[in-house]
Amino acid sequence: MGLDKIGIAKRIAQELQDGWYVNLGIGIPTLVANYVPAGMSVEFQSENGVLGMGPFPFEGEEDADLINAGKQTITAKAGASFFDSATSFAMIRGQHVQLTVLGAMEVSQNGDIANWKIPGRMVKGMGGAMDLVASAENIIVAMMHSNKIGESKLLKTCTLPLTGVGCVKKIVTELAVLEIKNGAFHLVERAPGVSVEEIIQKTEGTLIVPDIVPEMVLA
Amino acid sequence: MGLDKIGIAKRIAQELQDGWYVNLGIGIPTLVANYVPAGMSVEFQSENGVLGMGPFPFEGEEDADLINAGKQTITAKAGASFFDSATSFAMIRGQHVQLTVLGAMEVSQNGDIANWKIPGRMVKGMGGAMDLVASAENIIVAMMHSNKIGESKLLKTCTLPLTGVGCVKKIVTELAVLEIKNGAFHLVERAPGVSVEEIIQKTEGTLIVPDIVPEMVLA
Amino acid sequence: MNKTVKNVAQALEGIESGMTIMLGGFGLCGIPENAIKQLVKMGVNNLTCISNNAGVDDYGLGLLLQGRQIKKMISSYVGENDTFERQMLSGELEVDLIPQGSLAERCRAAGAGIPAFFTPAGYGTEVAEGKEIRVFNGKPHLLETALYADFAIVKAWKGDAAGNLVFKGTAMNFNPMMAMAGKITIAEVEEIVPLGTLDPNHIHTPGIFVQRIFQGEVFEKRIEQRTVRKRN
Amino acid sequence: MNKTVKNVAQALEGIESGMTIMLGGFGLCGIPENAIKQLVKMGVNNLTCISNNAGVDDYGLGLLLQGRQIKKMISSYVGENDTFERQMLSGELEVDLIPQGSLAERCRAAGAGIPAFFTPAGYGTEVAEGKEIRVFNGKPHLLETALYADFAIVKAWKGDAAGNLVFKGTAMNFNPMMAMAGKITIAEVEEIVPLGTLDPNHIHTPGIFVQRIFQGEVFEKRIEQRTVRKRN
Repeated sequence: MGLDKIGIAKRIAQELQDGWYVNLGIGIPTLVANYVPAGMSVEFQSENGVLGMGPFPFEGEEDADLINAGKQTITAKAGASFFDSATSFAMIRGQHVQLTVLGAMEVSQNGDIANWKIPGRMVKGMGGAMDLVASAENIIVAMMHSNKIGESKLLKTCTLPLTGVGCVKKIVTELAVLEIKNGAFHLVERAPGVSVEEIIQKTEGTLIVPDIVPEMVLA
Repeated sequence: MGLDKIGIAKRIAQELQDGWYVNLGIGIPTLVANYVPAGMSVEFQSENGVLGMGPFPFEGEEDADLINAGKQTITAKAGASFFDSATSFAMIRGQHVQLTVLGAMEVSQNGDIANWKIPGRMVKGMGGAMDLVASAENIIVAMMHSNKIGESKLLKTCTLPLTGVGCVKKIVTELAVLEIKNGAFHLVERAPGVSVEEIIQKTEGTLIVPDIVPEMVLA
Repeated sequence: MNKTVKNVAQALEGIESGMTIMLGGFGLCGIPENAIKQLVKMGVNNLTCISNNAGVDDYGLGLLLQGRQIKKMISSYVGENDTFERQMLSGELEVDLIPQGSLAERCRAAGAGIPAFFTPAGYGTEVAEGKEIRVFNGKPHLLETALYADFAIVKAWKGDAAGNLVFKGTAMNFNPMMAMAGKITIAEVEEIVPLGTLDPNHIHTPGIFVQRIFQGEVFEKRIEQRTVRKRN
Repeated sequence: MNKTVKNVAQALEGIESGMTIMLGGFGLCGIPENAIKQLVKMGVNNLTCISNNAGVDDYGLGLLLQGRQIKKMISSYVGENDTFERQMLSGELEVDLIPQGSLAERCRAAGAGIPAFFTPAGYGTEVAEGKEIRVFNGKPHLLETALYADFAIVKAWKGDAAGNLVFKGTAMNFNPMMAMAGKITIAEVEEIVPLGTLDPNHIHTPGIFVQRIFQGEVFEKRIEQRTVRKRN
């Protein structure tokens, strides 16, 4: 039940605003680029040094020198630019990027996020995530509501090493859209066909539920 | 008596080493570029954003977009590069420039230099001089031994606001070449026809004079 | 994203008296001359201007000094301008003189989200007064802070509707860092070229740093020191 | 100034076991692959490598990990490499993980003579442990220090005898900052072009930052994630 990855990406795409520069993390966030509302001009920044990313190249036109932060071969649109990593993070740290969308392993009700390390088991590194979450004004987390063994990823307190503190403002999962404010998750929308009860049950952290929880409208 | 400006520049040019990047200040230092020893490869950096400065342009070929730090129209040699001011001072602060030659109003026997301000009378600003003197490993001051009213510019202590402390290693004036070490000026060479006595008389700071003071040899 | 505005008047909308404005250029090279003339026309005053130099008496920022539109200058070098020196020595103009490398880096820092950094420049001088000193690698350094501006006005050679800029020669100088530092950055360019014309490998200032771009009407590009050599 | 050396062996002369080496690249994009193979051949070990990633098991820095030539990695992201994760979890490899933006800026800082700067990245995380915290503009920041290296090895598209470098696409990434930070910087390029061929307006890394340059023999330029779309 609930949204698939594409559904989550589509819902996040509704948060875009005309003229924004946006950084999309690896995984579901990357899909957001495919659902920019018609007539809206949004540019995608990839922290490895490109602004104005286009779609994947046609078969046979891949260029090893042109990838995104997920190491996928990409293309550049007219008006694109390439730059070094220091300049790229100047854009991010200097808040020239209006929105960051990234995945998470855990999010806490005060906006902490953990997504880079499971002590003793998995360490991939934080990559650009710590810079992104420490700097961005708008951070949307795209993730599943629960982990692979069914535990809620929306927690009172994160258990894993943090990537950033008090920085996440909005979460879109397969079940719901939630905002974080005043130390609690606030249910904003539910996915088509998903009950408020299911969301309550799958959210470990404090969840504020308004009287009316509208269903998402996806194109 | 003593050297003219060109003589000072020629003597300083003898300090150049093959492969060095050199920043030349306004005035006499600029002239040093004309006397690079034959067969030696030296590149000139100008802090307004050019490496590989060439000679002045031919008449009619001046380009308002191509100047040196003295605001003079210049040319760029093959292998030149243009860059922004932050990168330019990264070169300077990061000690990628091997030699800085600049003018001074006063130098003290411990290597302090003053060259940017006369309180209440003249304030042109320090420009890049403070970055240069705080960063360079090798600093040569090119100046007249005395000021316009005949006072020594080689002092026990600078009287004017400082540009940098303890940074000057060598001075070339119209009368002499001097090194600064252990809190004193050390006479190294005298200009052709200039007596040691004259140098002693015109140097207010402590001057160490060796038994033999060779005369400069200028090509 | 089309950031092109039709003229200098539209480009400078929103600039008000009392604001802090960064202006690119080194000497008279790479200054936004059309925008400066417009500031004269607008008559805004009480400005704090951050610019490496202050122009000459009758050109560049000198025009704003003549009209007493500037309250405070933040610069590294202000020779070559008698109006400036007179106003400064008489006390009618506040001046904050900053080592040139620190000025460039402080602009970059603002644009890069770095609130402060250590530099050796100015240690032991009056520039260090009131600043934190710390020794790194055996050498004393000052803590310098980022310099922000309400508006940054930069001058480029070519630009496109996405705000991408390309500079020419030493007219680049402070322009790229100031473009990064402005809350709103206005680019004055000699030519706006169609999107896709500029090679993405050769863009000096990516469009993300620029909010408005316009093509200047007249570029005098005055030369301060015309030095030439004779042909043989 | 001719900085050209005739081959990779000559370029890497002087690199010894125990040294700290920076290597450009993001993932497998823009890595100095010829130089890495030469490091394998030289058999130097106990290296501290500063590189955003650690290659994959059988390519890039993964080759040095396989041969246990690396004592310590300083990186931001090391996924995509099983050898790496195994050596790290078993404790035989020291690892210092750094936020990517801090890594880039710390390299630049070293090259720019800035010993330390404040950044918000990592506040409240284990990255902040032991670091000075200071609030600027109401926001806590960490003091991060410059990262130096005995040798920096970078990969560019084109270069000339003066050491000027031009990068292509996103193969630029960390290369320019690392070029600034090395005590000795070695540039591996796909093509050395005659002096004067590169437009001085389009040079990404001015030659002053490069001590040696060589043309690589073979460029595999492996693609990590080949993503394509079908033609209609």
